[in-house]
Amino acid sequence: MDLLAYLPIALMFILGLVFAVAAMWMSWRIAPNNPTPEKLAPYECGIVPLQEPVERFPVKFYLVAMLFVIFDVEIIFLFAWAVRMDEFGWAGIAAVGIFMLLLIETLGYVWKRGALDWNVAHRARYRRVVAPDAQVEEAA
Amino acid sequence: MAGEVHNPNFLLTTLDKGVSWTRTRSMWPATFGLACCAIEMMATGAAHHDLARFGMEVFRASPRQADLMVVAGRLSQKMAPVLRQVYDQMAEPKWVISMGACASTGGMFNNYALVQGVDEIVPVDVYVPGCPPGPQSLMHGILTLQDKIMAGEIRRSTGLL
Amino acid sequence: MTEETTAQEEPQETDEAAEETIPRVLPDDPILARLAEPFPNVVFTSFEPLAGARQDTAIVSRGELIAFVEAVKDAGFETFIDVCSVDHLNRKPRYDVVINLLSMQHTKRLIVKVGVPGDDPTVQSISPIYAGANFYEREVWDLMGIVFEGHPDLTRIVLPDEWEGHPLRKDYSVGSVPVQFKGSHKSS
Amino acid sequence: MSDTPNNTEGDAQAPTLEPPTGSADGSLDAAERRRVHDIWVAGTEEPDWIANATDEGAQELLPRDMDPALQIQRGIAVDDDFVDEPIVVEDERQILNMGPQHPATHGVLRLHLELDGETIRRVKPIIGYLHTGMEKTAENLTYMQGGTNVTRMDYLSPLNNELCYALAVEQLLGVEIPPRAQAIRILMTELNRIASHLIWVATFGMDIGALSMMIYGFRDREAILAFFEKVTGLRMNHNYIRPGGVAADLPEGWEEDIDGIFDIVGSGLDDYVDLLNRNPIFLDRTRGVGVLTPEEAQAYGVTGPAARASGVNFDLRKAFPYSGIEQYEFDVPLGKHGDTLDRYLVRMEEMRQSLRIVQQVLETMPPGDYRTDDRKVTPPPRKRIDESMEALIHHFKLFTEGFKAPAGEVYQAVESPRGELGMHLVSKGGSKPWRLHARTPSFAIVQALPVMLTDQIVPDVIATLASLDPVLGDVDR
Repeated sequence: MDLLAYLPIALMFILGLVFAVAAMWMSWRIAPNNPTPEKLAPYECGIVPLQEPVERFPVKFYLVAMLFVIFDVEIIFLFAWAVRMDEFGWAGIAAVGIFMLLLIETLGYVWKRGALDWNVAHRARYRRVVAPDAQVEEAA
Repeated sequence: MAGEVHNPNFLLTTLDKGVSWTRTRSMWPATFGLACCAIEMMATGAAHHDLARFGMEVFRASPRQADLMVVAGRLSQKMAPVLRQVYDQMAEPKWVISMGACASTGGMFNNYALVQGVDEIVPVDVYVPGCPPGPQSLMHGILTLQDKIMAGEIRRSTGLL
Repeated sequence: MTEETTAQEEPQETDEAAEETIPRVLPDDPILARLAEPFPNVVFTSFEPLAGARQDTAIVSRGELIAFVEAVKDAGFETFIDVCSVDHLNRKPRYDVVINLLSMQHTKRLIVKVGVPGDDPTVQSISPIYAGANFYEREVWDLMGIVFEGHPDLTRIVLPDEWEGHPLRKDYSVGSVPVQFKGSHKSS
Repeated sequence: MSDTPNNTEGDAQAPTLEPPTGSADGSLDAAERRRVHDIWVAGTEEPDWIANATDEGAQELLPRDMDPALQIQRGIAVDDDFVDEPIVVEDERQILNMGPQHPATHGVLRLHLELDGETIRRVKPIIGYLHTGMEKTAENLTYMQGGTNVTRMDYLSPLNNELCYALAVEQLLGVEIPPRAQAIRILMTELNRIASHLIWVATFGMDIGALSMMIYGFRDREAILAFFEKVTGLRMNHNYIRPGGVAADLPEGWEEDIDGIFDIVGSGLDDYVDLLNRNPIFLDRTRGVGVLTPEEAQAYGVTGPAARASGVNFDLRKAFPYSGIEQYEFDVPLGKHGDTLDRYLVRMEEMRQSLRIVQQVLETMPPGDYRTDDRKVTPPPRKRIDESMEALIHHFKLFTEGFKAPAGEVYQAVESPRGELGMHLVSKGGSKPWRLHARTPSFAIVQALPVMLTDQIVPDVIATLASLDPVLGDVDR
């Protein structure tokens, strides 16, 4: 069993390890490191905050993050198809079409439910400039 | 760097010189523009005088990603704690250039409102004279700081390297 | 032309009790004339400089400031320009609060001056009439120490919160650090 | 006592400023959804539900249920800006600082934001981080030295400050300025307006995302600064316009330099128009953002391009002409909606008008003396000093003790690139001003920020602030 054939792989693995460890060790030894309390405090444009910032972030940020993950993963799946697109022919396109349709449908639902709406267009001042003639019933 | 070179193909240098060289050639300044000197600092950073030639490609806004703080302008009493806070939140190794007469000594405003010199608040490495110092003087200040870093030692070495 | 400005000087001493020595002359300008009728003891003076606008000044007593400013606003001075203060130190009403108003329709300017005594430096705030007076009155309070009654948020605006004293008063020193070289001015 | 300015030329559908109708007896529960935004009130203790608060105790945001009478007294009751139901969750509230050290606040302005997700519910501008005590310093400098102090207030247009100060002192002195000095003053201040607007275009573009605008703006401005350096000796803070005229005459060949500036700035302006005016991203970021109605502009004293973008037709160079500007014809650009896009269009047009004025000054530059020959006010020429004893005495007295101005109180205003810059000068006859108050335009703009920024999202705050172009040296003095 010629283990020798696997020598380059082992060497590459070791080299990678050595390089990683050396880089980390170099920066640990050379770079100065003194974590002062101010340095660990959150940065608020130079103002000293009295308490830690709030942990409860509005849910809208979480929604946008989730949507990004969904559509990003979708693109990754497309890669596999895109590489050999011509060999798959119409069957491939059909499969991907169905896959894409599902996701576009979720996008439509999410858009209609208002997850992507940062209520910019709901403002009276904005409406008056962007669509002055649209007769929207002003708040009483 | 290293003085005499026997063989032109070899470059002999010490670790100190090597690391200092890397530090000086890509110092990112933190924008601490206060008053008129900030306009001259922006003009130095813009296309005509171009600070990018000295490795200062971009002015980082947050102190976390900045190595050099250029205090450009007059420091008022109300701004002093903010300056100290931003300086503390910068990661080592960090340096300070006090740009302009007002930052260095309170300048022409010797009154109740200004801190008479930034060095009362933060340790300053290079003072750039002028009111406001032209782009050339600021660049001269930056080059002086780079020479200063090259001469200094990187860290008190504690025995085993 | 200079006696014109000096004439402007002495009415300030007597704005509290408008004596008869100054003849009750109605300003020639129609708008100001209409404005002046209902306010007998408001002294109108005007100063024609060489360059720039004719400067009409109305010296009002503290009591009727709000009524007068409202009348001025209805008379067409819809733009608020400025509130500032002057410390005359040893003049009888020590401070002067100077309100600067502008009428864009008639392109006219009016400066309303109120004498404020040194021992009780309070005056009515005009921010309910001109919303723009908020920051300006806070700055006058911060630097000069004149309290504006009815101001929604009279806190320091320009100086740090814990600052004592009001720097623009004449008896407040410049606070300059004595410079090292010989013969420099002492810290005045 | 409703605060309704009888303003005639505001367009019909802009709202007038009356307190909320449903609050005849002061209680606001009737119009629950029409919550009233105060601008700020402090001094009362902090309620527990605001998650956290930063320091500067006295200037905290007031709790929501403040006394309605104070709201009426506020004069400006900014109605809740949502047309239909607002998608805002009440309890996830956060207080953040767009603080003094921030890339997009154009200096050391601090905005104390109360955020609901991305929507800003309340804003409080906190200033004073660049307070230099200039008005106190002005009381210790003679009239000759005053220019150096005043020119550092609005550091983007130093020559306008000097012109305003010089005109105020000349009013007191009653001294006559030769026509050539007046023409040089107009030339320099209009070039300064273009340089200031070029910096504004640079930072405005960069804040909105067009990063290359920063490079173009500063590149074109260098041409004007080179001309300033040639004429006045300094790129900024020139102390060139002094009481009695200007410091030095224009150097030979200044006409060619001005033609050079025409080519660079003229072609630059055309490039910016092609780059930005029909760029969909730019239009989406600026249309309908940061709206200021004409009544609010007048009530807050906002003047200059910010007010003209809202349709307030008022320019000091037309209304109260100074230093001989009435002989040049130029027109005043006006906007309709008062949003960020209109402010951009107004300023770009203003740069073209300033170029027109500089062109006319170039053609009709009168010959003659560049400062008044009244030796009580301006120093005699250098070579005269060793010829005549009297010139030496004048020179000595002027530079040691300065000239004495008669007692009086003067207000002089000038149209600076940001609005009406006024100097209130009180003199008691000495050689130093008794009191100098500078009415600066940026102070009024910063004060009007809450009206424009409420209920906007955070990126719009940056676009609005960039379009208003506040200079913090102006604000804090």
